[in-house]
Amino acid sequence: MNHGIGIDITFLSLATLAVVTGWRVFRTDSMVRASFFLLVSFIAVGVIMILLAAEYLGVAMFFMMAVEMTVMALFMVMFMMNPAGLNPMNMVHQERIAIGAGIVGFLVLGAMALLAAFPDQPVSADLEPVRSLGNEMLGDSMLIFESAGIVLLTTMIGVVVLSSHRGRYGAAAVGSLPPGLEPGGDPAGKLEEDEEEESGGHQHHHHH
Amino acid sequence: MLLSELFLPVLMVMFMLTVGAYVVAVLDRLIAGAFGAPQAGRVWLAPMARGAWLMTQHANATEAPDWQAWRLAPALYLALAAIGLAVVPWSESLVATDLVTSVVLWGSVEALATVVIFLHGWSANALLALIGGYRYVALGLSYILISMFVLIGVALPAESLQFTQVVASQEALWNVIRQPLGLPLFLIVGLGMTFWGPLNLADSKDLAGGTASEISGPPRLVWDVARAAMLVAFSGVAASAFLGGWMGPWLPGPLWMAIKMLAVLLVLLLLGRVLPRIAPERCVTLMWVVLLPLSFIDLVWAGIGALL
Amino acid sequence: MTLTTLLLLAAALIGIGIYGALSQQSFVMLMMGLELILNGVMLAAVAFWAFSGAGAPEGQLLTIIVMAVMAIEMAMGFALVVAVFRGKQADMTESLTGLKH
Amino acid sequence: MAVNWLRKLASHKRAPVFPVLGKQGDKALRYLALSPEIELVDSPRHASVLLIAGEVPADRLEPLRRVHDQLPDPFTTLWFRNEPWPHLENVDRIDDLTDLPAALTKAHRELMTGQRDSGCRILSDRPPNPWKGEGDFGQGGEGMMGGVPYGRPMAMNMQEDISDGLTLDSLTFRLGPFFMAFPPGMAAEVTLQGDLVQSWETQLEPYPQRLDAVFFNARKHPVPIAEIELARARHHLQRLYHALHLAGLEALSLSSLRLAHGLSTSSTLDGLRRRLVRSGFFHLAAVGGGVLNTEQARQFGGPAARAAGLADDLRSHDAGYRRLGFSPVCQDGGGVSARWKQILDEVEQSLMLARQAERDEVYTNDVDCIETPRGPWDEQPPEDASAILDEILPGLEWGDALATIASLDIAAVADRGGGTQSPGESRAVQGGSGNVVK
Repeated sequence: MNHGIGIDITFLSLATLAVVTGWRVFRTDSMVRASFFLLVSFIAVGVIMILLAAEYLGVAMFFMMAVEMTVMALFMVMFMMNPAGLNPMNMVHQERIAIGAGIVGFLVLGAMALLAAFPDQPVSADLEPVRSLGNEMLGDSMLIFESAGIVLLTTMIGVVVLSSHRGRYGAAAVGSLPPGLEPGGDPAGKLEEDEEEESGGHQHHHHH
Repeated sequence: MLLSELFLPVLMVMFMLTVGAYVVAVLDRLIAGAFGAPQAGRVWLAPMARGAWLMTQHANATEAPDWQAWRLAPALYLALAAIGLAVVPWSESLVATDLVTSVVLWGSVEALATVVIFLHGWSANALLALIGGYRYVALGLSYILISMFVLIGVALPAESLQFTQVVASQEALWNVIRQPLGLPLFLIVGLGMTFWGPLNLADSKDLAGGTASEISGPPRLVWDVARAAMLVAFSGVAASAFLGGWMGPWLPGPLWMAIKMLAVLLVLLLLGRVLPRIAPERCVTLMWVVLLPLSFIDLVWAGIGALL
Repeated sequence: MTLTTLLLLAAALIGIGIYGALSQQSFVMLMMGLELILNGVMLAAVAFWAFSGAGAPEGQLLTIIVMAVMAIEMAMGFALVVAVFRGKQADMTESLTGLKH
Repeated sequence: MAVNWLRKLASHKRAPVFPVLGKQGDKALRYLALSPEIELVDSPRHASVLLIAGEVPADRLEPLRRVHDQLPDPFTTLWFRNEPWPHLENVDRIDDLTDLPAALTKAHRELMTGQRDSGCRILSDRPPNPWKGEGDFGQGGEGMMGGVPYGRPMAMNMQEDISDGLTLDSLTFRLGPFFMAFPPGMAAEVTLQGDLVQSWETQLEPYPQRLDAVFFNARKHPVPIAEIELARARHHLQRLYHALHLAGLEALSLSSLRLAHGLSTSSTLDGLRRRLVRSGFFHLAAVGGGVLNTEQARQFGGPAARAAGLADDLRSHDAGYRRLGFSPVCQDGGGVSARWKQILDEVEQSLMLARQAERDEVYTNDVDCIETPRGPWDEQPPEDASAILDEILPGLEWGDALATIASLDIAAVADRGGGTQSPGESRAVQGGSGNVVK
């Protein structure tokens, strides 16, 4: 594939942007900012896809990820006690193992990229990527595409069931108790008097 | 090559941005005056005086805002409006970026607008601004969905996701007649995504300006210009998707396009002055229970039309 | 912009994603790690499609499927977060020591 | 050079004014709303002139200082019927309402052209608690969760869920006493979950309002019914202005205000009512929230009670009104839209009564118990009812809660009268609107 120096410069800056913002996701105190860093990383990758002539996929990446990350940020604000990161935090576990695994993953995959010989068959210039994708999705691979749709529908139903306030046998949260702020401590948030109110409903055994 | 591929489109978009925002400001004042708002001074001067005032005013601070996001959000919204203006075709050849997937690109502008508006409200670290941001996210999703279905409807007869093709497909019959539900639904989306008039729930009066309640000076100027420019971009998209874009007898294409955009703008600004702000809860119900099913019907209608 | 540079970029994104998914205590941050891995995967798929696959449409289809997988992962993840949060007022992986309590 | 040119252009802008309402300051607000050269803004960040209208009680001075410091540079203040703080330099005091718009415009012009220096800050620009980390990772609290980091409570959900099961972190804050959607002087502590009001505690009661002098005269001697009914209608229309302004119906709110200013026995409400119904105000904006139950409605009295279906009106005991065939109008429902329908009906009824009474020259009869627009006044004037908000607002969305507040006339009635509308004021208004019938 022939392209000018302009494309190379654009690619390099986008690649740097994608990696740096991807890294910042786990290095910022604010969880809202983290989700928007992730969004920037996705957008950079989306623009690279457009440079690669996958015009539909790149643009689809923008709107898919914009919606996903908005939802994510909203969840951060709704559930996190410190979404803005005004109080610095360090909520990590097994960090050394994780760093090791990350580096090993990068090295193995990078070695594959450098050492393996891949066939050199670039996209021909007269291919219309959007049309070809459309023909594939609603032609030969229609079954796969439709199954993805069915799975998404199933997910929606499952998610509503999981997150619904009321379960089949009464309120979903009956009998559960928040964990302590320190191991073995008193429950955080909701207090014991919740337990008495839950006597109706279903016969569930409490193990506290 | 660099000149024709980069500089000219950028210049064109900048020109439309400035002129468009100015036209919106003047039109809105004229309409307000017609409805009995007290008028002082010359209408054509008022937007410029306001701009100058905001330029001389200092940008204020709140306690511990997210500075980057707070300052960037108005600029990003302006950038999104610019992207929107860039995909609007003024004639068969006069279009800033003739991307093959420009319809989807407009869809992603709408989705990213949600992000930017939320960011603007959230980053101020102020209460009323945050509520404004919350509200927009709660509603933005339904705007995106409705807009997506309506736009797929216009892409079907064109057999393309390109706005120039969409306009070309309306040679015989404009989409506003071919798909009668499309334009009204799309106009509501437009009011929603620029949070204008009855759907101004993000920057509303009851939040003392919502996401914009804590900004002053140049950032506020950028934010206001961006909202107006987004309205212009939207009217351009609506005119291309439903009113046959540059097509029309006698006059040259770009002129027809300008006339149609002005017509859409007028309708939007009139609606903004006539209707009260809709209560958020009622608005959510309206979007999901009434308008979204209507957009399904619109899509089915378009599909049947494409099959016949 | 060659296949190798693209794959290196994808490898870097996947590496960061693995680190995030393994190290974060918060569910939502953990999900962000997973998303970053999938981001790298999608980029690799498109890169192969553009440089090695001669534009075979299945390459693009794979990316679409990965996007669907991401959406499913997000939705299920958030449902779990909501369910756990309601019961325990927390979103830490450590608080899920048992299935019910 | 360029800067001069910019500043000159900026001075042509309508003066952006943030009004801080002291006692009886709302009159100035309504006057300025019809002044073409003044732009009233909702947030101090959007203003360059701070107008302190009326006397501000001592317990609201601290908030006033904070509002003063929130205006972005360059800014100035103007004091209306209130003595400026001594340390403020080069600020004016205005006592005559008709001079106010010109003075505000002048202040803005001078500020923009550099003839007047920007005001200086009063409070120190420091956070109330230092942002200094103590913990291992720089965090301000004791642990990762909980504690009071940097002296600021963490948003932790400690409240029962009242909506759809999606329990969110709740957000507690204080608003007022100069928030534009509250009655003047009111302040409240609110806890929100998302934009749903979880709890509401009124902390400062709104200032007592001074009704038109005719109501006080009516407590002393019989007064013409035409006069008292016009004053009543004017009061309601002025409240309608605030509600419509809040609902985003700018044009209609101004016509309501113009109607109020130029009200006479030949005025009609038909045009306003028709436009209001057509705009969809009752279907889109004023939804059914904020319902008063019978007990609350009885306690509240006045139009709010009649909107809830209680046909209590002291006017029906008055011989003068009985001669005119008066019977109270009622609504059922008791919510926001019922209250506004009631207000419209009462304004119409008042105008009709005023017409009849003027023709037949009817006077009121009872002097010891009269019906004010706020409610019945037999032994004591109507009292402050802001405590009722604590009961009815929880569970409403923020916008609905504010619409409910706007629809309730909660302020007490002051013992002393506020004087009738001065002729100068109404003349100035007639000149501006051009559609006054007299």
